[in-house]
Order: sequence, then C-alpha cells, then structure tokens
Amino acid sequence: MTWIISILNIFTNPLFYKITLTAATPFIFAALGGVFSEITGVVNIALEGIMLLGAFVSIVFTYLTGSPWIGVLMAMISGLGMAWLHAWASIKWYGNQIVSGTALILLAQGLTGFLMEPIFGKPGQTDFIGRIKDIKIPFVKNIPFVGEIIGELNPLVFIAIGLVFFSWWFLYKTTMGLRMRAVGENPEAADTLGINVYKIRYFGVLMSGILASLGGAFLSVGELGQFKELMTGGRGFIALAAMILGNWNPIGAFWACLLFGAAEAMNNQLQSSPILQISASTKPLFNMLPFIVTIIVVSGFIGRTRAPAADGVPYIKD
Amino acid sequence: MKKRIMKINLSAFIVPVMSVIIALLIASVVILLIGKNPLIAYYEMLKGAFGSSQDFINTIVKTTPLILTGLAVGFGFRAGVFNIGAEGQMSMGALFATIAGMNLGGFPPYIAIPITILSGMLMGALWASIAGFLKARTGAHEVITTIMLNWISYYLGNYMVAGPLSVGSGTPKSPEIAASAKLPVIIKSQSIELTPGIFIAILMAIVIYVLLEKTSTGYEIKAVGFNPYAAEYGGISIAKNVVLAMAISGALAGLAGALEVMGLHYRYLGTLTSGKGFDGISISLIGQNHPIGIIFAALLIGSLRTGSNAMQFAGIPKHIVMIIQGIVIFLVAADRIVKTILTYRKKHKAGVEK
Amino acid sequence: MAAGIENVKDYAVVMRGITKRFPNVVANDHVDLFVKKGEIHAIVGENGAGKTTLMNQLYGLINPDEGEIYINGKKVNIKNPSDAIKNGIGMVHQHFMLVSNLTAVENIILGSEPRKGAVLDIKKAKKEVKELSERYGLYIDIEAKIEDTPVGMQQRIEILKTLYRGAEILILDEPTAVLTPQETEELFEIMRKLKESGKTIIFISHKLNEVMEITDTITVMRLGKVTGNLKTSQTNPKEIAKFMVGRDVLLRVEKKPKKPKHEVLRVENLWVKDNRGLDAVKGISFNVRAGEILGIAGVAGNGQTELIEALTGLRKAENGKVFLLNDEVTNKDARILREKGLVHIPEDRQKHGLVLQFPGYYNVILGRHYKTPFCIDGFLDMRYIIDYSKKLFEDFDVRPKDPKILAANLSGGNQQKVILAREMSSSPIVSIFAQPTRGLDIGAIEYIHKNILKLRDEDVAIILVSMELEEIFSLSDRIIVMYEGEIMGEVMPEETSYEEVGLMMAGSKLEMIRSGIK
Amino acid sequence: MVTDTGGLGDKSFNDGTWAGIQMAVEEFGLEANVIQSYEQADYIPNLTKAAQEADVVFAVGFMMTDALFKVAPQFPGTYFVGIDITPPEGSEYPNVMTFTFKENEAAFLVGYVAAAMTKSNIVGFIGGIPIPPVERFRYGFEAGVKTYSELHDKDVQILKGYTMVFDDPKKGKDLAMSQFAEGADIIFHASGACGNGVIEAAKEKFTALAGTSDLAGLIDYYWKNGTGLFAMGVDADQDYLAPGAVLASAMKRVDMAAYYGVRDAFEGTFEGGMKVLGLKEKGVGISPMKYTKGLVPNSVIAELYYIINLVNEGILSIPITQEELDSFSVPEIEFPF
Ligand SMILES: Nc1ncnc2c1ncn2[C@@H]1O[C@H](COP(=O)(O)OP(=O)(O)OP(=O)(O)O)[C@@H](O)[C@H]1O
Ligand SMILES: Nc1ncnc2c1ncn2[C@@H]1O[C@H](COP(=O)(O)OP(=O)(O)OP(=O)(O)O)[C@@H](O)[C@H]1O
Ligand SMILES: [Mg+2]
Ligand SMILES: [Mg+2]
Repeated sequence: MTWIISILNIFTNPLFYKITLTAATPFIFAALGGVFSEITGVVNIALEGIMLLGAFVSIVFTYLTGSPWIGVLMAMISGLGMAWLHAWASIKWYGNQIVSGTALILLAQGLTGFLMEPIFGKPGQTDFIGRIKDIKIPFVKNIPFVGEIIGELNPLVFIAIGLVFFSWWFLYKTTMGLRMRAVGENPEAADTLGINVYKIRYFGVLMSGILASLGGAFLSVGELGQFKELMTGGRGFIALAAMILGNWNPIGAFWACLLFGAAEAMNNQLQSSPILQISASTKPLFNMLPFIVTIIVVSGFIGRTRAPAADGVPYIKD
Repeated sequence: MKKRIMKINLSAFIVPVMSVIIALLIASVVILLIGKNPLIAYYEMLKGAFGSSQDFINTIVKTTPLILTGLAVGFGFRAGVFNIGAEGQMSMGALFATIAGMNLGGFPPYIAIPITILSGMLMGALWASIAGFLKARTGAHEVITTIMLNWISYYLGNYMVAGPLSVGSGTPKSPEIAASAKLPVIIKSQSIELTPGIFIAILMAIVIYVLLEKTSTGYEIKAVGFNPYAAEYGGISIAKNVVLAMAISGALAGLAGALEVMGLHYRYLGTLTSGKGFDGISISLIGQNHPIGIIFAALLIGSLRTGSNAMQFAGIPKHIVMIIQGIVIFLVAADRIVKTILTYRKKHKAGVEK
Repeated sequence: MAAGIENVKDYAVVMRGITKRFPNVVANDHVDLFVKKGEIHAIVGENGAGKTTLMNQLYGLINPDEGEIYINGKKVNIKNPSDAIKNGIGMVHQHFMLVSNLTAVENIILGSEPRKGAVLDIKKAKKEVKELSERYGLYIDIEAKIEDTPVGMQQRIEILKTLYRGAEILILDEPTAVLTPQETEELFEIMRKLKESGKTIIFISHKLNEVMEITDTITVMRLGKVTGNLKTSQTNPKEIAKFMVGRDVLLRVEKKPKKPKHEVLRVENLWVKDNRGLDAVKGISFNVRAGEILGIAGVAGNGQTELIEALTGLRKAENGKVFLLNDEVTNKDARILREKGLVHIPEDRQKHGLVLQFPGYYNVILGRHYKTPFCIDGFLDMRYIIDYSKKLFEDFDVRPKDPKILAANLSGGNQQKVILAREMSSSPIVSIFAQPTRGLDIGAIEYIHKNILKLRDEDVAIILVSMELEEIFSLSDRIIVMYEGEIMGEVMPEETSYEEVGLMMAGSKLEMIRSGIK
Repeated sequence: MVTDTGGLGDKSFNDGTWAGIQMAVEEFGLEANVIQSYEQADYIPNLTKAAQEADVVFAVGFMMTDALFKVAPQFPGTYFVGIDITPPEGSEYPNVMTFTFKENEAAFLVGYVAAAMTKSNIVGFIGGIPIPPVERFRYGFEAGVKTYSELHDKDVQILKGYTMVFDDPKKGKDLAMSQFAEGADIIFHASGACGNGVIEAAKEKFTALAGTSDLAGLIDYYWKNGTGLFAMGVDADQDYLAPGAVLASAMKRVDMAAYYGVRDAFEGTFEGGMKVLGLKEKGVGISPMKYTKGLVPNSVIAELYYIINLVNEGILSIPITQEELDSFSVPEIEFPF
C-alpha cells in the first residue's frame, strides 16, 4: 500500500516531471544527433565522444570569455569538427563507421583529459566556472502544476524540445529531409536521380555533431557549471539506444529519451521517498530501474525496429 | 592461391603498423607542445611495454583479456550481431567465477580451476543470451539490450561487492577465491606474475577459428550472419543461431572476466572490467574479425597501455596514450587511405593485363 | 552501320566507339549505337553481353574509357545522372531504384522536388504527378509506400520518375522481367503512347517475342561487341537468337510424353497468411505425382509465394494439411522437409537462394552442410567439399568454373546455375521451381528448361511456378491457376489456350468460362 | 605516489595526499613524482615501478589495498604509505604504514549541524557506492541527526539515496533535486564527484529561492526568511565550491596523513602498522564554515565543541557499523550552558 501511495505521490509531484525533463535533455540532443546521422546511412557511435568534447569545450570558453553562450557556440563547433572527422573517414574513405566512432570516443576522452592541465592548471575536474541561468516564463510560471514543471527551466531544455520538432519538420517536410531519408535507405536510387549522396551524408553527420555536442554542453554549462573528466558517463550510448528505440525518428527518439529520463527520475524519487521504508542497503538496486524498464519496453512493446536500410554501409562509387 | 593469402595478410599488417607510425607522429606534436621530448617519451613507452621481463609480463597480462573481449565482439560480428555488451558479460563472468571460486576450497586445482572457468563462461553466456533470446523472440535490437545489460551488470556487480559479498573494512571487494581456484603462477618476478591465462586466450582464438571455419556450427552461424533468409531457406534456425552466437560471444567475455579473477585480482571488484569490453569492439575490427588478427590487435592495444604507464615517468600524462590509441583506431577505420594507394596500382595493372 | 554517321541529327542517341573495361572483362568493346528519334529500339544479348553497362554510360552512372555520345545531334559529356537528366534522358533500371520506405510520389519527385523555400510542396507534387500519370495512363497509388506496392506498379512509378524529369529518351532495362503477361501488355500500351507523343525508347529484353512485338529496330550484342543491327520488320526470333548466341538455339524445348506415377505430394485445404497477416492462400488442395510437372500460373501476388513458402517450411500454414509420400509434413521446418527429399529453387535467388558472401563451395552445400559426407562429427570436410563443388560447377557449367569465387561475383545466370546444381544434386523427390528463369538469357533458359525436364524423366515430382505463360505451357503436364489465394481451375496444356488461362488468371473460374459465363 | 583510477583532480584523497606530500617535500627539500593508474590491473605494476625508483611510495585509495600488500614485501628497504587502506587482518609489515579515518566522527558533526539547521525537518544523505568509507559517513551522519533531534525534541527525517557511481555529477544533481523535491532542505553527500552535482543543485535551488546567487544575498535571504537550501560537502573543505550554499563539510585530512608519512620516513621514525585518525588526532573534522558560520546559532557551535570534547575523551562513541547505528541510543548530554 505504501508503495502505491508513494508512486502516486511521485506522479502527482510536478517536480518529478521537471526532473524527468532535465534528465532526458542530454539524451534528447544526442539521440537527435544520432537520428540525423543514421537517417542518411552513417552509424554514429561517437555520440559519447562528441558529447564529452562538447561539455569540455563549452566550459573552456565559458572560462575564457565568461559567457556560457559563447561556450555553447564553441561546443557546437567542436562537435562539427569531430563529426567532420567521422564523416571524412566513413564517407570519403569508406571507413568502418563503428571503428571510426570508437576511435573518436577515445580521442575525445584523451584530449579532454590531456588538456585539463594546460588550460585549467589542474587535472580531473574544474571548479565551478559558471553556467547558463534558468529562464522564468512570466505567465506560465504562475500556472499551478504546469508552472512548476516548465515555468523555470534551463533554456537548453526548451531548445532541446524545440529541436525535436524542428528535426521532425526538417526530416519529413523539407526537400533536404526527403533526400536524407532516401540516401539512408537506398543511396543508389538517390544517386541515379542526380542527388549527391556524399554531400547529403556529410550534412547528416555534421548535424549530428552539432546536436550531440549540445547534449554535452547541457551537462557542463547547462547543468553543472563545471567539467569533470568522463562526465558524460555513457550517456552517448544510452542516447544511441534511445534513437533505436525511437525507430530512427526524432519524435520516437524523444519519447524514448523521456521514458529513460522518467525512469531515472523515478529511481531518484523512489530512493528519496520519505514514506517508503526501504533499507539503505537495497537502495542502490533502484539505479537499475531505467535499464530494466528500457529492456521491458523494447522487448515487450516495441519489438522489431527498422534501421534505415543502408545504415552503416559505405556508399562506394567506382 | 598461396600468393594471395600472403598478400592479404601483409596488407592486413601494413595498415595497423602504418597507423601506429602516423599516430605516433601526430602525438609527438602534442608532446612537443607541452614541452617534452617525444623521442624520450616513446623510448620510455617502448621500454615500459617490452623493456624488461616484468614489463613484458605486464603487457601480456593486459593483452589476455583484450584478446578475449576482442574475440567476443568479433564472433558476434561474424554472426551478424553487434555485441556491445562484452563489458557487462565480462563483469558477470568475473562475478560468478568469483562466487564459484570462493566456494571451491575443498577441491583440488584440477577440479576447482575448470569449474571456476566454466562458471565465468556460463554466466557470460547466460547474460549475453538474454539479449540473444530477446532479439530472436521479440526482435528487440541487441544494441539496446546489451547497452542496458551493461548498466545492469555494473550496478549489480557494485551492489554485490558493496553489500552481500563485501568483505573487509576498506575495499569494496569480494572475498578471495580459494587458493585451489587460482591459476598457477608460471613466472614470477617480484610481485609481477604470469599465469597460463594468455595460453587459454590464445587457445580460445584457435578454437574460435576452428569453430568458424571448420565446423558446421560455424557454417550456420556465418550463414545467419551474412544472410538470415538464405540460412532459413537452407534449414538453419535463425533464432537458435542468434542465441547461440550471443552465448558463445558472451562466454568469451565471461572467460575474460574469469581469468582476470583467477590470475590477477583473485577476487571480484566492481571496477574490474574498466572498459575492456568496449576495447573489444575496436580490437575485433582492427583484427578484421579474424581470430588470429585479434590476437595481434589485442597485443597492440595491450602494449600501448603498459607503455603509457611507464611514459608517465617522462612526465607525459596518461591521456596521451588514449589519443595515440584513438588516432591508430581512426586510421584503421579509414584504412583505405593506405589501401587505396596500394590497390590502385594493382587494379590498374590487372585491368591492363586483361 | 555507317548509315547514320553523316547525319547524326536524325538520331536521338548516338554512341560511338564506346569502350568500358572492368578489372576482369571488357564490358563494352568499341560499341556503336544509333537510336532514331521517336522509335522503340531494342538492345538484346546474353547475360553479361554489356547491355546494362552501355546504358549506364548513357545515363552517366559510369563513365566510358573511350568513345563519344551525341544526343539529338549534339555531342555531350555525361559525367553523372544529373547531366543525363539535363539532356532529357531517363532510365528505368534493371533492378528498380526505388526507396522502399518512401511513398510513390516522394520517389517520383526525389531530387527535383517542387518547393516553397526549403519546404517540400507536397501538394503541388501530388497534383503534378497525378496529371502526369493520367496523361500517359500510368495509374499508380501515389500515397502508398513502395514496400506495399506491387512490382507492376513499381514499374509504372519508375517510368513516371523519368517523365517527371521531362525525359525525351527513355531507357528501359529489362522492364518486363518481373511483369506478368497482362502487365507486360499494359506496359506496351504505355510505350506505344509514349512513342506517339514523340519519345524515344531504348528497350532491353531477353524475350524475343516481346522484342518482335514492340520495337522498330534492334541492336544485338555479344561479349561486349555489337554483332548485329536489325530492322524488326525484317527479322525473326531465330535470327536474333543466332546473332546473340552465335549458334542455333532451341526456342522451344522437346518434351517426352508424360508417364506420371504415384502421388508424391498432396495439399489439402491449405490456408496461409501473408506478412501483413491477411489470408494469402485460401483453402487450396492439389497433388503432384512422380514424373509430373505441375505448373502453377497466376499473376504475381496471388498467393503463390506464400503457398511455396508454406510448402517449404519457411512460413506457417494456418490450416490444412500437407502430405509427402503419405507422411504428414504440415509446418515441419525446412530442414526436415529437405531431409525428406523436398528441394526448392526460390523465387528470389539473391535473398533466399544464396549466401552471397560465401564462396561457391559453401553455397553448394547449403542445406546439407551438416550431413555426411560434407560434415563428419560436426567438422566440415573441406577437401571433399571443394572437390565436390568443382565437379558440380563442371557438371552444371557454372562460369567461371572456380568454386572459390564468392557467389556475389557471379552473374545472375550463373548464380541460378549454382542453386540449380545444389538442389538437383541432392536426389530430390519433390522439386519446387519458383520463377526459375527470371531475368535469364535464352541460352540459360534453354539450359534450365532441359534440366527441369531431365528431373521429370527421373520421376521427380515437380511444381513449377511461373508468370511466363510460355514457360508454363511448354513444360507443364498439368496447370493450375491461382487467383487471390484460390485455385480457379486445373487444365491440361494441350487442352487449353493462353486465353483460357489468361481469363482464369484474371479471376474467372474454369467452370464458368467453359459454361460460357464470364 | 601512485594514484588510484580516480587520479589527480578528484578534489578528494588523491589531491589531498598529493598536497600533503608537496608540503612535506618542500619542507624537507625532497623530490616527488606521481603515477596515475588507468585501471585496477595497473596498481601492481605501477607500485612496483614506483618502488624501484623511490624511497617512499604512497598508495592512495582503498582500491589499492591488495596491490600494496603484494608489492611491499618485495621491497623491504622501501617505505610504503597507504592512504585510506586497511591492512589484511593479522598481518605485519614493518615497512608499511597505513592510514584510515573515522569518517563517522566527521559526519556526526555535520549531521548534528544539519539537524539543528533544518527547517523542513527533512535532511538528505547522498552516497556514491555504499562502500565502507561511504557507509561510515552515513552512520555518523544519521547518529548526529538523531542526537540533535533527541536532545532538542525535533523530529528530523533522513532521506537516503545512492548514485552508485562516484564520477557522474549529473547523477548527483538529479538525485539531489529529487530529495529537495521530497522536502529536504539540507543534503549531505559522500559521493565523490557526484557531489559537485549535489552542491550545484543546492546552489541552483537556493539561488532560485533567494533570487540572487551571491553570498551576501543568500545570507540576507536566510536571515529574512529563516530558510535556505544547502548541501554539505565531504572529504575536503568544499564550502568554497558554492559559498553560502554549502553549509559545512565533513573533512578527512589525508594531507595530514601524507605529511606524517613523509616526515616519519625522513626523520627515521617510520613505524609500520595501521593508524586510524579520528577527531582526537585531528585526522577528521568539520570545516570551519567560513561562509556560513554566521547562519548557525552560537549555541549549536558551542554544543559542537562540547561534543568534540566528549568524543576525544572517549565518553561519546559514534557508531561505525550498521549494527552500532541500530543500537545507538543518544546519551544524556547535559550541556554546561
Ligand atoms: N561494376 C562492375 N565491375 C566489374 N565487372 C562488371 C561490373 N558491371 C558489369 N560488369 C561486367 O561487365 C559485363 C557486362 O555486364 P552487363 O551488366 O552490362 O551485362 P548485361 O548485358 O546487362 O547482362 P544482363 O542481360 O544479364 O543484364 C559482365 O561480364 C559483367 O560481369
Ligand atoms: N564489384 C565487383 N567487382 C568485381 N566484379 C563484379 C563486381 N560487381 C559485379 N561484378 C561482376 O558483375 C557480374 C554480375 O553483374 P550482373 O549481376 O549485372 O550480371 P548479369 O550478367 O547482368 O546477371 P543478371 O543475369 O542478373 O542480369 C559478375 O560477372 C561479377 O563478376
Ligand atoms: Mg544483369
Ligand atoms: Mg543488364
């Protein structure tokens, strides 16, 4: 009974939804990045690395310029750079996309760790450098329940949600989107219609770099105001899973990210519930919740998802 | 035919070797930038990896699990599944090898050792089979499920050593396994020990090679990996082979975990895998998914890692090695940069001859 | 040949001295091609003669090593498909170039989309496509995704793609290979309409009767060279075949009188669902006897595929029974059926028939790979397998004869021979052939037909599913016709006509036809 | 010095030890070098390498326990110092000196302050992985909260949660946000770098509440409204990380331990064995609350000093296991004021 009450308590607490949103935001950025890349047929397992570098670069430039927004901008440029490397290897040189992706993860981990000392004078983690202020939405803030969820949030959360709809619109309503989907499904067919497969793939991969780096920037200048080595903690991989769970569709990926964020928030709320009498020693097990929920959802409700047919296959023209 | 095989092997070696050279060149610029001498750094690295028998043993000790996780991922690729979960399978293998090993005190080594090894492999296989089973049964994408299983095993493992299995007051660790379940030390130099783990790993590479190339099981697994429709048409069960492939892949990763316990830590630690499962991805691909190639790829990464620790004495941070490793793997991915130059000439010649 | 040289202006397409070398073969060796404006021009030739290669160069997919191209009298440099499109060239490829998860209209406009800013103007696109499709009578479902679209309609979508881009010169590479006779007739109607409106059409086909019916002039190719330029009105299939193959070809196989024996396969009231969960086979019953060929005719998509998949253990039967030599084998899996002597030449040879990444020697043991003598105690006997496959390649004339070559690198005809070799050599009791000659040249067809008859004479029970009425008529001892999952009737080839079978394929029951009701 | 995988920059025992070594090195004119470990399997090789090169080797972090006691016997002429390391039971290594800390005593103090300061009567505890040092922090914290509550008739509830990692600040922040959402107003963390997120969460919440982020503004708000939202730091003095939003820190003086290690080796007074540092040895303690001292009532501070005395004199013993915590009953303390 206390279980039911405390779970009900969680669902009626607006802050649960707010925590869900902020927990989901880094996944949303990165999963959208994954969608952009893979919908054109390039597997991007490097999301984790791109996020990490984005987190780092945004802090570095916030530190240097004092403006976290400049940090975000530079993070996007760093994401572009990483993505360009990935595109270059996998499109131009027909490289194995998974290998290139893992290489970039290592590279990002190495670079960010290595550059800590020269830039901040100490390894490991930075002090609090500063972060983007939350924004208050004047009227919304006063709406009872809703106001507590979205009345005051980090602007990057809104940007993430905006980007979900933008991505959907872009991929399904514009000519570029149509071409991207065609290239990911049947590059040869697109080629016979005079579409430059390589250009489209470059575009998709570069976009994925920009988007994923925002996920990293959200973690550092958005949420914490500091950088810590390896602070992305595997979120890029979870985003990858969310993208698949969402069937390579921005909206689907968004739901998958929200599901994951909600499960994570649920984990935290259950651990923090004042009425549930759970011994401290079993609480660590609650951390498995998001992962178990995902497995149940993917195998129980979603089942077979369908990757773009040419996903991961280099397009070789002789 | 013989000539062709030779050529293929040669180019398979040329690419990684060239990649290492290029990566070292790029990294030396970075080293120069922080005001250190790259030559000294690399000398230290080489010395650190192969300079003394102790260093050499260290390199081998590091290479051992990498061979196995590389095999695990590579075997999955051959079967058409992307097992991104070697990390979790290795951890679960280690955990259960530990639990078995802890309780085998009453048995002589020739019973305790095989049982401990088998428990690790079995658990790794079971853990991976969850993903295999879900894929075969419901179509759940193995990339999702294995990533999720990695996290679950992480939490489970750390929970076990912090809670139910924990011993001692300082360390989050399980009790030691029984002496009879430890691998015998064949070479010992101070506290650096070499166990027959490496031979088990190499043996497994050969077993996997034989399995894939010489048996009907391997034939079926490859057929399913290449073309499940044709396999089904040929009377081969897709579901059975997907589960089997995941299980074998997981067993290899589990073995990696078991050997780490039996030959190195003698107990389970939450942090024991430290990314070796993920390393398996690049190792298997550097080794072209070929069991023998994987041995060399693992050696490459293993020696870079050992070398890097020594390099710190020359004042080079440990991160430089991740950068080098990243560049090496990147260049292996984009191997055509090297290959195009080689094959362009060949192609041209062949075209003219005809 | 020299005729056109002075006056290239009369020609929509002139290709001169085109040479294209691939690593292992000279695919086009100084090929000349002249196509008059407003005519339908055939290119014929054996598999691998270089027809597709030639057209790919005209369309800019690959670039010639030597040679020149003139379009409407002007020399052009076609580097890529965009250039070709600009020059008014459109191509319908041998293997359809459609994006399967996009809709028909999206496929048609792809690359030349009507737009408002960056936004796709899908309304305008639909309107334009609808108009175009009505103008030429190319009826399609513009909202349907390609994956849910039947091949005949896909063909029309491909043609619309070219027309949408304003193509004046249409290349149709083996457009009829996957079409039913009815669909082929419809296509020819369309081609005539296009011709009337002034378009030039290059038509590639292995079916000489089609070539005779629809084209004005013919270019024959053989081993990368042009071997003949013919006027359709002044030639006949025998002559064309001789130019193609370099020898006389039997256009119709000799068939010994039938001697059917005991019943081998019996199907009772079989129900099967398709991928979407709809009933595709609705209570079918029939039997096949040893030494007999049962032909199953029907327009593609009327349940033949599902029927065969159910018979061969690749799909679950919902209801009904299947007996093999009086043992019930309903819903037994493929392996058990194979062990009982059922073999299957699948419809889609690359999807089901072969593991393309396996070498030939692995492909010829698929299905028996776990049995002696190929496999002993779980270990493959590689030496035996290679020797065995060498012999098989020799016997079945697979070219090149090296079984170490990957199946992917064999031509379609030779891929089919590998499958045939594998299936026929496993001493079958029942043999199911699904579209066994699709896309093959006449030499290969002749060869396969001979082998089917040879099996029959060895007292194998044979089911032959084909959309080619000619093939059905010339090989079958009995014919059943399927329509929407049901059998419309059973006839003997010598007692029926193309018309009667055609009517059944369109959904009329035999009794009704014979009793005069349509 | 050989670090564990956390490495330098952990703002915890690796950094602390290094700082202590630096202090000693400067004082005695020595030279020091550091090897950072990449993974668990590196500990033995790295310690071996270090032992070959140095006279005193520091092994930092409980993760290195096994490795240290494997390597040390091989080098009887080299001194080893283990920080946060407990030697295996019944063993004696004359060349190994290890230090552990009574985390529970430090945590008791911050727990006492937290209970005194909470307005919502809910306080939070966020642990990393529930390994013994983390758990000792929790036992002490719970005991501290309980003690204040009983002595002052307050009913303070403790929310407890674990991130199960030490290096993911975002996880720490999310968990802290949940505890704040459930009504906690002071959260003590023992979760390594996750704690950065806990502190950031407190700062964010408190800032949103007060409408300002600077110290003076926060303090003004607290005085005006009598409420605030706070984190409590761990290991080092983390008060400076978010001035005004970190109420106090439970400190573990690894630097002192490292300093003693080098000093003893240098002066030849090195003695093998295990040293457990508590309040009495000044090995643990509560931070001076540089920014927030003014918020804490003087009476509470006075009580704190009185309690430290009780502990030092052995009158008050603070639970160090779950069992001791369960059976811990608050002693009758009569404050002399
Ligand atoms: N990309 C390629 N690389 C190498 N060889 C090729 C390639 N494409 C075609 N060929 C070879 O060129 C020759 C001509 O092939 P092409 O596809 O033009 O034949 P085709 O006349 O269209 O045959 P079909 O009637 O079977 O379609 C064949 O021998 C084929 O093997
Ligand atoms: N990438 C390639 N490298 C080498 N050879 C190739 C390549 N691609 C195709 N080929 C050659 O092309 C031929 C297959 O091409 P294709 O399928 O067009 O043959 P085809 O004769 O046209 O068969 P079909 O009967 O299917 O029309 C084979 O002879 C193969 O050797
Ligand atoms: Mg062809
Ligand atoms: Mg062709």
